[in-house]
This record gives sequence, structure tokens and C-alpha cells, in this order.
Amino acid sequence: MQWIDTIVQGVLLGGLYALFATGLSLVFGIMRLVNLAHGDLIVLAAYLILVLVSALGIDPFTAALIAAPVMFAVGWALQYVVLNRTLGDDILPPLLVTFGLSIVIQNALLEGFSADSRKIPAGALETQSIALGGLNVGVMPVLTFLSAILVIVALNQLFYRTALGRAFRATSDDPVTAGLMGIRAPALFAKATGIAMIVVTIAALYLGTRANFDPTVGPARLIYAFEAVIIGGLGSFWGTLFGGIIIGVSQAVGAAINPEWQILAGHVAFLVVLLLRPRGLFPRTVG
Amino acid sequence: MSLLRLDNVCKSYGTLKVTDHVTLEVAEGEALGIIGPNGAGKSTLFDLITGRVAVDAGTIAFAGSDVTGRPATHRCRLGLGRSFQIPRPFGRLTVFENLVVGAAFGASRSESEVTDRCADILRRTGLLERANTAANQLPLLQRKRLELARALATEPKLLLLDEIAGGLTESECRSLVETIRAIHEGGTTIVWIEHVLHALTSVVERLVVLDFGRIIADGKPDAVMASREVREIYLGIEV
Amino acid sequence: MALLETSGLTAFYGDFQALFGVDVAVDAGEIIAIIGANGAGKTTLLRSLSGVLANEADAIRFDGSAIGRLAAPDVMARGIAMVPEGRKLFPSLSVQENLQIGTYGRKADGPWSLESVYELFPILKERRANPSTALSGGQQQMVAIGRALMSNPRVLLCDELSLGLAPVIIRDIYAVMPKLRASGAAIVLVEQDIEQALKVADRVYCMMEGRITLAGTPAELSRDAIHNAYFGVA
Amino acid sequence: QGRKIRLGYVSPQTGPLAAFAEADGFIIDRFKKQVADSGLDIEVIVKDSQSNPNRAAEVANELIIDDEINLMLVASTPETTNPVTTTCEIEEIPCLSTVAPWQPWFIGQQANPTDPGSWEPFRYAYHFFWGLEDVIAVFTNMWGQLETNKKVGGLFPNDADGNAWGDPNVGFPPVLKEKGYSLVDPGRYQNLNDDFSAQINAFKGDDVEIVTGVMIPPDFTTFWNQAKQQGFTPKIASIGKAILFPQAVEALGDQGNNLSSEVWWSPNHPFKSSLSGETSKELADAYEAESGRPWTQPIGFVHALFEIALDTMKRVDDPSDADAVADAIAATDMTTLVGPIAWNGKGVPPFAAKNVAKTPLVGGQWRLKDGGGYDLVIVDNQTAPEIPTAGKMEPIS
Amino acid sequence: MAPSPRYRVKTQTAASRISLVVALVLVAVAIAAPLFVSRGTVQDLFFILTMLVLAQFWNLLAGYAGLVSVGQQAFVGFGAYAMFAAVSLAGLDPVVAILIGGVAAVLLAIPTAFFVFRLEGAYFAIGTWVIAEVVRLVVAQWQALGGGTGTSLPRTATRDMIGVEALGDWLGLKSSAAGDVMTYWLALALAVLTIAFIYRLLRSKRGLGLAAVRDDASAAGAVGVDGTRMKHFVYLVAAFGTGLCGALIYVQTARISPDAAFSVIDWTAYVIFIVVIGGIGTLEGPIVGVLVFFLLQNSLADYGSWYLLILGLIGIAVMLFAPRGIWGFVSARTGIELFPIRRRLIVEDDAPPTDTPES
Ligand SMILES: Nc1ncnc2c1ncn2[C@@H]1O[C@H](COP(=O)(O)OP(=O)(O)OP(=O)(O)O)[C@@H](O)[C@H]1O
Ligand SMILES: Nc1ncnc2c1ncn2[C@@H]1O[C@H](COP(=O)(O)OP(=O)(O)OP(=O)(O)O)[C@@H](O)[C@H]1O
Ligand SMILES: CC(C)C[C@H](N)C(=O)O
Ligand SMILES: [Mg+2]
Ligand SMILES: [Mg+2]
Repeated sequence: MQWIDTIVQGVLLGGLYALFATGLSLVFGIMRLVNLAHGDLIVLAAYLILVLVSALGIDPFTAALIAAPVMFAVGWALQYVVLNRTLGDDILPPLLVTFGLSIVIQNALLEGFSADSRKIPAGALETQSIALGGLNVGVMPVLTFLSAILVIVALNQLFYRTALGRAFRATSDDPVTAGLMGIRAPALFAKATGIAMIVVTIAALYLGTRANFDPTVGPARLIYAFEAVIIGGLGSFWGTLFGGIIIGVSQAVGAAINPEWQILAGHVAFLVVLLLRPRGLFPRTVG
Repeated sequence: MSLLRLDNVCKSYGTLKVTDHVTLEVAEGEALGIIGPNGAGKSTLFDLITGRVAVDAGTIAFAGSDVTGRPATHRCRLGLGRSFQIPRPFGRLTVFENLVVGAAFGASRSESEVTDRCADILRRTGLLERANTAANQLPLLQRKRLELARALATEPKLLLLDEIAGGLTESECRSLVETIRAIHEGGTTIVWIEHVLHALTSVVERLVVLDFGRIIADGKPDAVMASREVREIYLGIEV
Repeated sequence: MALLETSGLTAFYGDFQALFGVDVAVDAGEIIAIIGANGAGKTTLLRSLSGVLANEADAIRFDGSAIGRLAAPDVMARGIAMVPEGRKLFPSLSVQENLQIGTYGRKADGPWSLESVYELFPILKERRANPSTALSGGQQQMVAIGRALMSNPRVLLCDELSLGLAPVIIRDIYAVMPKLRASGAAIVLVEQDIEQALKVADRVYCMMEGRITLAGTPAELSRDAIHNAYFGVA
Repeated sequence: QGRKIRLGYVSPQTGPLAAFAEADGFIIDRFKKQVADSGLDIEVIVKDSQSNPNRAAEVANELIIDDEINLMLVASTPETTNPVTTTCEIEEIPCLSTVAPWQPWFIGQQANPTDPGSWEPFRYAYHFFWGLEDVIAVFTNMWGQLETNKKVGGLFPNDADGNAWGDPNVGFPPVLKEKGYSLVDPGRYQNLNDDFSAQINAFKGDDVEIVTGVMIPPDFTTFWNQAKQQGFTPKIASIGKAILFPQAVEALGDQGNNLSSEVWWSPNHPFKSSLSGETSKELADAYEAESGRPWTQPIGFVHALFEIALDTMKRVDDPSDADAVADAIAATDMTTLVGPIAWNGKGVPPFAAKNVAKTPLVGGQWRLKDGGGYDLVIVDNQTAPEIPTAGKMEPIS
Repeated sequence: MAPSPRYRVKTQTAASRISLVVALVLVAVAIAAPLFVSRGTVQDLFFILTMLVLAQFWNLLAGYAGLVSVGQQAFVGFGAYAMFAAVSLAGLDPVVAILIGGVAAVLLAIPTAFFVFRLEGAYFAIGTWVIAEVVRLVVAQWQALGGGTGTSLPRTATRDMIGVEALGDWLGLKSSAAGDVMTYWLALALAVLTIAFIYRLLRSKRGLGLAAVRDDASAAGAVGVDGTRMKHFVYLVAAFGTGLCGALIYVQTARISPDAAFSVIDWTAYVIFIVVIGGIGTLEGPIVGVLVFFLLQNSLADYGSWYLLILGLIGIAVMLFAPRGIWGFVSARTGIELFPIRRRLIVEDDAPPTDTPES
């Protein structure tokens, strides 16, 4: 029973990691852009939600709804004005620019909000739980997991069922030929980052209601998010969820053996997967 | 005695068969031409021979040893030199340094002993004035010559040339032919992929035609060129 | 006045000049062919026309306006579609999606739609759910043509339709040219396969080393003249 | 007299630990004014550790070498105090340190922390704060006020504080055993942990009624919410560090009620500033009025740090004589805002007696106010009866 | 083939001959520096030199071998911990322990190379980062060295370091200052040896092969250059140098903890910043970069979070507007190279062939 509980909690944790990772996966999959500021953007969105909650007295879910279009605009502008200029074969420019951005966001937030540890209040929801045949699972973790699935289903619909999704895939295959189809890669990339920022807002909602955050906590989970993306395979959203679950379950199982091995177990699982499948578990075939 | 032997070599990219059971022998000292439509798998054949791309099936033997699974570096040191159809110079190195890389690594020599040889190759390929230019500064035609020069610097027993005559003026073309003839006469075996037929036929003694990854003709140039199939498929000229 | 015309068009790849003052013109409903050896600059010419390579505004005029400076998506939106050399299908997209994406930047009324393209190339309808990589070269070429037609272009640029295709398939592909012309589009064909080009073209330009070396109707041009222009002196 | 005295001060003004230093500016500004009145010529040079141990060592070096300070002051968490103290000890510069339990400060700077035989006292470094034995006493006293099964769950991270609290020799385990408590300690976890299910399962499995530990705020929130979600509510939760600052407790919504923690300083502490004569309450009120933010516990200690610095400097003839300054620190005997300070070895084991002076510690509980927000109510003072209590220990409902 | 006297290869330029002389003078001045500069300056120089060494090795990896690692802190931390173990637990002299730090880093690099060389590009970058995290987490379990708490060097260790006492007597310094001078000289030696080694490597046949692999790995394979071996070699060398440097840094700091020693920000992010600002793929770049970084840090560090904010903005701006860094910008305009590695062919009896600098 305890092991089942461990696995269930690990899977739910994986949902959180997948939510952190999906925006990253989107941007990485379409533009091959490694965004080191991803975690900080999540924290930025969390502050935005917090401000809306405290200024307007609304609940966090409504606030996230308002924050999402704002973050879309932030992402759009960021990609259009800055990040598009770093794209190319060399991975260093995006790495360095987003790292710089990470430092800038952290310290700007520090100036604006101080180092206080904050939390988005979610009221009674925070501690509610559902009894599942002898197991108690928290409502919030379940909501987080369901949101991850919802986000992935929605992104898959967008990606595989709409003209915009076709354009994303085509541009990611071959931006020059995509131009011949009338696709403006810079604007399209900006849209992709905008959409990634909507996912970031959802991740921020759960990060901010789950535990305290301060301007510097962004990078802490970035590495798990990257691991989830890479385990899943470039550009596969379900793969990213699966990657998140692998990390989450490994951590939970590691912790159940000894909390000293919790984080280590996640990393080791990542390395083992890469050892066996250097391109991840579900790589999208590239022609 | 055959220097290179391909035995039922196959290669597919996804569902596309690019090399389809190719069996081919090249004798020591021979000059062989390969022609065929775009996408017939000519360059891929070179990739397979040099080990840039791994075969799906079949074996490749060079200079008496089976090199099928061996890395490109190894094959180069055994004496396989090639030029790339789309030139791939070491862009930030000078032209001269590009050759030194070939001579020092491909021919396993120390740097100090290769200067004269590389300079001599540069002179013969008409690149001496550009010796100290960064390779990414060269215009296309000189890049193609650099491909040839760098391949020569590895002191190959077998030289694989991939479309080096395209876009040359008539006199340039003639001097290129002279150069290649001289290399051949110096004892180097040559396999040459070329669309500029008159240049090719003035050097090679044997012509192989590739279509859809298969060898569809193999023989003396005149005979091959005269065959109805080749004229239709390759030249697109109705007889 | 011609529908699409260039005057003194030049093109560079870095320091390397690939086109030296090229003048060509296409009228509505006309098929012109551009022939020449490898590396003559044919593809470069089409890449300039389609906006992939930037140019002086006035070097290219389309329907009365200077479009040389426009980027590929803007050129495409005005009605110049391209079938690129080597087909360049999107491997992540299915056959049908490859066709659909042709309308992304231009949705114009006209004879071409998913149905009419499938009618033109029935085999594609059968394979519409396949990934585009799973098609034979000829079928891929059909997708590339269909994809360009989907936007109902006013000018269709075709780069080496016969590239790597078996003669029979080439014949099939060229058989649709009259249908395309009948639908009202002007067509620019780039070809190494001289015979095919001469058969369907109204006018022919011969290129060598980035210049037009010969122009005229197929009837006006002798084989020898073409051979000279094609290979230099044989 | 009349000689220029330079004090260096290192604290984490930016980064994750910045909350500890938020009142620094307030205290130092007032200190400068008060010094001016005293007739001494004292300059205070402040450096930011950026919450980074590498940076802390670097700025300590700068203060010593470039600014040629006579006395180093350092505060707030072992991540700040230890690199600075180590540097001072090597550079032979007197160093006064606080706001870190003395064990992670003292033992954490020994070359081999696992071998007590090898531990050595410091020549120039002096520390004042409480120790683990105090927090253990305070916690067990609070727990003793309520009826429990005496099963304790421990949450100790693998950092300086966590390792000290969980240490099998000097930490909680031996004392709890002696006092009849049984401890469930699943092991050292990493900070910024996302999942405490393993610990919660272990606690549930062993029927734990008391939870204790020293955690960073996000981790405690994660743990606390998960515990409730997974149906685990202990009677008592006594947690160090995480619920130190009122904002952190407020972040818990109404889930913070009756959480308990050690109290090192509060406006109710019956001590006065030797600089200004203000009571604790007056100083806290002044801070709240000036900054518009609630008082925090480090205020008393940072203030006391400067009190001792001034007192010491008044007693030395040549501030640049490091040995004289160190000896003067050792000879301190005064009452500060945080209580009496003297390095007389009282309550400290012999190996650390020379370098550590202890301050009183009591226990408190956060109580939800009617209009929202929390009050910190002192509920146990058996360890320091001079500090008045304002209520009794209550179980978490 | 009989050598003919007509052709000659030349690498030096007028600028490089001058710079060699200047460099020798500078090194001589640097050796003597502790005699006439303040202790603060000696420590600043120590910081500059050690960051320079880290930057040169990262540059060797990323700029010359195309291996963008964000996990070099693994070697800094591991080298430093090995040094601590050798000093605190085995009682060795710190100078010996520094060497042990370097060796330990290589021993760590051998198994990790096996992992990371299965990955490419961004995957390689993330892979190196994860491995550094794993090493940090494992070292944090090492209780004898303080686990997650960290530990300090025995106070007497640096004092008793070889030569420190003699040095102190000779210069009339107190032992901590003499220790500084000693570690400074070690850093100076390490930096000079690092630059000399990398410069020699780049001028050697191996360096030429490395450049070829960087420019086009596939073409390099076709002319006989074994790219995999080349990259392994560079990775191991960089690990050794980085480990040595990490050990040296922590001899001076005397206090270690896993978070500090394996800090991705301090030992990799700032190092990347230095290399990129200065100019990646040149030996001069890291030198320029470390000076700029030092000046920025010194002039801005008192502005709290604004310092880091501005640092971040400068990094972004340089990458966007001068992607080849300050030195790249200068040398593209002036053609100056202080460490020329280009082999120029000189034809003796003709006029020398014309030179065109690379674009
Ligand atoms: N890496 C690859 N992945 C997928 N397909 C490939 C790859 N390399 C080559 N091809 C395909 O293999 C086929 C043969 O290519 P190859 O370059 O060998 O032709 P070729 O005969 O040299 O043609 P050309 O005369 O145009 O140079 C082409 O259809 C090409 O698109
Ligand atoms: N991206 C490029 N960079 C540099 N040079 C190029 C590039 N693309 C083409 N060239 C060169 O420009 C010239 C014209 O090329 P282009 O592709 O237009 O010729 P083409 O007539 O289409 O030849 P083909 O029959 O081989 O398709 C050639 O010398 C070619 O090698
Ligand atoms: C990978 C590193 C260069 C930076 C890291 N992501 C951080 O922000 O902490
Ligand atoms: Mg080819
Ligand atoms: Mg072409």
C-alpha cells in the first residue's frame, strides 16, 4: 500500500514537472531554443497572478485567466524583439541571452517585490483531499496533473489539427520553404513563445499556490523540466508528460528509500534513459 | 587487381532506396566515371565508400582489407581521398592550412615535412595566390578546387571526385582536365562523378551509369553514351 | 506589359556573384522555360523571384509594382508560388497537410482546391494520410506541385520538376502543364531536361554562368545553338 | 580616543536570505547617529553576501584587506557567518558573529566535523546566539505542556542547520531519547524539495504526533499542505527557520494557526538597548513606523551586534591591535537588547566555551488574529523565566 | 620528397613578436608584484588569474572544440573537495593537494565523458549540467567533509604550506599575507602555463585537427582527423585544468560547501559570460573578458541586485550586437592578433602571397 501511495504521489508530482516542462518543450521543439529563463518566467507569472489576486480580490484561477493574455504578450514581444535574433545553428547565443534574461528577471523581481517568500492563497482547496480506496490524494496535485493533461491535449489539438499547428511543424522542419508557403517565421515563433507563456502561466498558478516562492526560486526546477523534455524526446508533448512522470516517480521512490537519494534518483533515472536512448523515448522523426 | 570492391551495397533513407544492391569493382590505376540523374545516389555512393554514411547491407573492401564498419578516418588513412560535391572547407582555416590538415592527418605526416608538398599541390590547382586566405572567403569555384587540393594532400591511392567541373569556363575546364589526367598518370586511381560529360569522357576509360540507386550501364564511355537507355534517362534527348 | 519581369537582376551568395544582370519576362497564361547546365544560376533566379533572396525593389516587377524587396511570404501572398528544387516537402506533415499548408499565406478563389488537386493527382488522395516521406520521388513531386497550386497562384515557379524522376513519371508530370496553363496561371519552368522543356514552353531562356545567353521560342532555336548555350562550345 | 575605527559588516542583503537583512539599514543608520554622540570616530562599511557563501568570503577579504577594518561583524545563517569567520580567523582579524545556532557555526568550521577530538577553538572569532540544546529544551518544554504519545517526526535538510539539528551526537536525537521521546528521522532531504510524501508516510506509519525540524519556508509550506492533503495532522508542529518571518506564516493562509517555533527576540523581551536606552518594544515600534513593515527577530540581534561592537571599542586603546580587540570581546560583560552577553562559557561545552556566548531562548506560537494576520505569542519560558509568557501551548486542531 | 628551400611556414606576426616581449615583461612584473602592490591588489589579481584559467579552459572546450558545457562546476567542486580531503583527512601539504585535485577531476571526467559524448548540442549542455548536479549531491553526502554543511581548512594548513614561512620571513609578512602571495604565484604559474599550453596545442598538429573538427566534423573525418579522440582529449585536459584551478581557489578561500563549490552561477555562468564578452574562440578573448568582468564587479557590486541586473543586460547586449565579443570586434577591425595560430605560407623568391584576414 505504501508503495502504491509512493508511486501515485510520484506520478502526481510528475504532472507538476510536466507542466513546468511543456512550455519549454514547445519552444525547444519548434525553434531548438534552450530557454534558461523558463523557470524565472514562471516565477514572473506567479507574481503577476499574486498581484492580481491581492489587488482585485479575485480567486487565483480567475487571476490566471487574466494573466494568461498578458504573459502571451510578454512572450510574443520577447521572442520577436530579442530571441529571434539569437536563433541559428549555434546554441550559445540563445543560451547566453536567456541566461542573462534569467538574471535580469530575478533581480528586477527582487527590486520590485523584495526577497520575501510569498504564496498565492487558494483557500481551502490547498489542503483538501480525495479518498481513493485507502489513499488520500490532494485536490491540488490532482488538479495539477489534470491541467497538465489538459494542456497537452490542447497543444496536441493545436499542433495536429489546426492551420497554425501545421505552420509550426512546417517551420520547424524548414523555415525557408515555410516562407514560400507564406509563413512569416519571426511572427510565428513569437506566437509560439506567446503560447508557451500561457502554459507558463498555468504552471505558475500551481507553483504559486503549492508552496512559497521568492524571486530566486525559478532555476531550481529548470533542470527537472529539461530532463522531462529530453527524456520525452524532442517535440513530443506526451513524451514530456511521460518524462515528467519518470522524474517524479524516481524521486518519490528514491525518497521512500532514503530522502537523501530523492533528487539524485531523478537525475540518475534521466542519465539511465539517455544512456539507453540518447534521443529520448519518443523522438519525432526528422526527415 | 581490384583496389576497391563493393559487394551488394544497400542504403535507404526511410522508404527511399538510395543505393540498391550496388556491386562494383575498381582496378588499381583505373579512371572510372559515374553519371546519372540528380538524386540517383551518386554522392551517397561516395559517402558509403568513405564511411561518412554507414551501409545498411553489403560489404566494402579497399586495398585488400574489409573496411565495411570502419570509421571514415581509418579509411582515409588507408588511402581513400574524396572531394565533396557541396564544398566543405574548414572555413576559419586558411587554404594552406586546409591542405596541411589533409597531409598531416590523412597521410599521417609531421607538419614540418608537408609544407613543400602542400605548396606544390596549391600551385598545381591554381590556389597558390590564395594560400593565406581564410577558406570561407573563397568563391565557389575556388572552393571546389580546394576540395580537390585537400583530397590530394591526403596522398590518396584512390581519389573520389564529386562534380568538380560544373560552372567552369571552357579554358578552366580544359586545365582541370589536364590536372586530373596528370594525377591519374601519377598512379592515382580515380572515380569521378560529373555532369560535364565532355570533361569526364576525356579522362575516364570506363563509365558507370547510376539510376535509382542501381547500376544500369557499365562499360566504355562511347558504348555507354551511345546506349538508348542512357540517352533517354540521362540526357533526356530522344534518339 | 509583362505580368512578371526582371531587369538587371543580380544575386550574391556572400561575395560570390551568381547572377549578372538577368532580364526575363513572363506574360499571363504563358509558359516559359529556363534551361542551363548545373550551377548556371537557374535556381538562384527562381529564389530571387520568390523573395528568398533579397534584391533591389525595381529589379523585379509584378503586375505593375516593384516587389524586389519583398520577403518570401509577401511575394507569395501576392500570388507567386514556388515548387522548390528537390521538392522540399515537410517531413512532419502528412500528404494532405502538406497540401493544406499551401494556403497558409494566401487564400484566393480559383480553380484549385484540395478536391481539384486530388482530381489532378488521384494517387495522392489514396496516400493523403501518409507522412510525406513515405512517398516515391514522383509522388513527392506531385505533392510539391499541388501544394503550390493550392494558393491559386498567378505565377507558378517550378524548379527542376524532372529532378531524379523516371522518364515515365516526368511525362506524367509534364502532361498536366497544359491543364495548369488553362487554369490561367503563368508558369516559369526551370529544367535541365531540354526536350521536356522545349515541348511545353512558349518561350525559352538559356542560362550560362549567371547570364541569359539565348532566348526565343522553341521553333526559333536550333539544337546546336542550345547545345552551345548549354555546355559552352561542345 | 579620536582614532578612526572601522567596522566591517557582512549580511545577505540580496538573494534568498535577504529577509534576514531587511532591517540592517534601519539599525545601522541609527547606530551611526548614536556613535556620533558617543564621541568615537567609527565608520561602518557594509557588504552584501548576495546569499552566496563564495561571495561572503570574497567581501570579507575585501573588508579586511582593502578597507583595513578593525572588527568584522557578520550575521544571518551559517552560509554567511561561516565563510566570513573562517576568513577572519586566517587573517587574524577579530570577528563578531550572530544569528546562527552556535553548533553549525563552531562545528561547521572544523576541518573534520565528525571527529570531536580534532576540534580547535578560535583565536579571533566570537559568536553569540543560542544553541541546539536550547532549542531542544524549548521545544520539549512546549511539547510537555500537552498530552502526546511522545512520538516525534524530524524534518532535517542536508544543509548546515539541518545537519546540526539532526546530528546524532550534538543534535536532537540523543536528547529526545533521554527525555523519553522517540524520533522518526527518515533522513536528510535536499532544500527546495517538491515532495514530502515519503516523510509523511513514515510519520503516519509510526503514529507521529509531534513534528519538528528546521526548514526553509517553501519546503515547510509544501510539507504542510501535503500533510493535510494526505490526512496527516500532528498535534504539534515546532519548526525552526521556516516560520521565523510573519510574511512566511501569512503565506500559509489560515493553516498557520498554532504552529510553534523558537523565539530569540520579540518586542516583549524585557531588555533595553545599551545604545539608546530604548526597550525592545520601542525599537520594534520605531522600525514598524519607519519601514511600514512588521518587526522581525533578527532586528534585536543585529542591533546587539553593534551594541557589543561599540562596547568593545570603547574598551580598547588601539583598535588596530587585533589581539587587544579580541581580548576585549572576550572580556565583554554587558546587557544588550537580546539579553546579557558574556563569553564566560556558561551553558557551553568546554570545546566551544571560549568562543560562544549564549542568549536566552523561549518558545512561541503563531495565533490567527480575528481580523486576519498572525500574532507571535510566547507560550513557554522555562528556559528564560525573565521573558514573560502571554499564553499557554495549544494543540493544532 | 627532397625539401626545397622555396617555401616556408610562418606563424608569428609583428604584433605577436611585440606581444611576446610585452607578455614576458608582464609576467616578470607580475611575479614581482607582491613586492610593491598592496595585499588587496594581490587578492584581486588572484581572482582575475583563477577566473582567467577557468575561462581559458571553457573556451578551449566551447570555442575550439564546440563542446558547450554548463557543467564545469563539477570539476571545480570535485577538485576542491579532493584537495580538502587530502589536506584535512590525509594531512598533505596544500600544494600537493592541489595536484591531487587536478588528478581527481580527470578521474571524474573519464566516466562522465562516456555519458556526455553520447549527446550533442543542447543535449550535451544539459547533460553536463545534470552530471554536475549528481556530483554535487553525492559529495553532499560525504560527512567527513561536512556533508551539506561544508567545512573549513585547518587554520594552520595554509600557514604551513611549503615555502610560506620562509616567504613570510623574507618579505616580512604575516603568515596569512604570505599565504596569499604563495597562492597568487601558484595562480600566476597556472595561468601562464594554461595560456602557453593552449597556445602550443593550437599551434600543433593536434590543434589544427581540432580547428578542422570544429569547422566541419564530417569533412575532418574524411581527411583523416579523428574527431571523437580529439574531443575526448580536450575534455580531459579541460577537466584537469579546471580541477587544479578549483583546488587552488579553495586553498585560498579555506572554506567549502557543496553549494559554493558546485555553483553553476559562479563557476560556469560567469565564466561563460567572461568568454563571450571577451570573444569566444580566441586566446585574447578570455583575457579581455576577465578584465571587463572584474571592473564591472568592482564598480557595480555595491548596487545590490542592480549589479546582477546590469550584468545580465550587458551579456544580452553583447550577444545580440557583437556576437564575437570585444576582442572579436577589435581584431576584425584592426587585424591584430596577439596569439597568432594561423600558419602562413611564404614563397621565398616570389612576392609573398597576399593576406586576407578571415571575416
Ligand atoms: N541524409 C539524407 N537523408 C535523407 N535523404 C537523403 C539524405 N542524403 C541524400 N538523400 C536522398 O538520397 C537521394 C540520392 O542523393 P545523392 O546526393 O546521392 O544523389 P546524387 O546522385 O549525388 O545527385 P546529384 O547529381 O543531384 O548530386 C536523393 O533523393 C536525396 O534526397
Ligand atoms: N547557398 C549558396 N551559397 C553559395 N553559393 C551558392 C549557393 N547556392 C548556389 N550557389 C552557387 O551559385 C551558382 C548558381 O547556382 P544555382 O543553384 O542557381 O544553379 P542552377 O542553375 O539551379 O544549377 P542546378 O542545375 O545544379 O540546380 C552555382 O555556382 C552554385 O554553386
Ligand atoms: C545553466 C546555467 C548557465 C544557469 C542556470 N540555469 C541558472 O540560472 O541557475
Ligand atoms: Mg551528388
Ligand atoms: Mg537548380
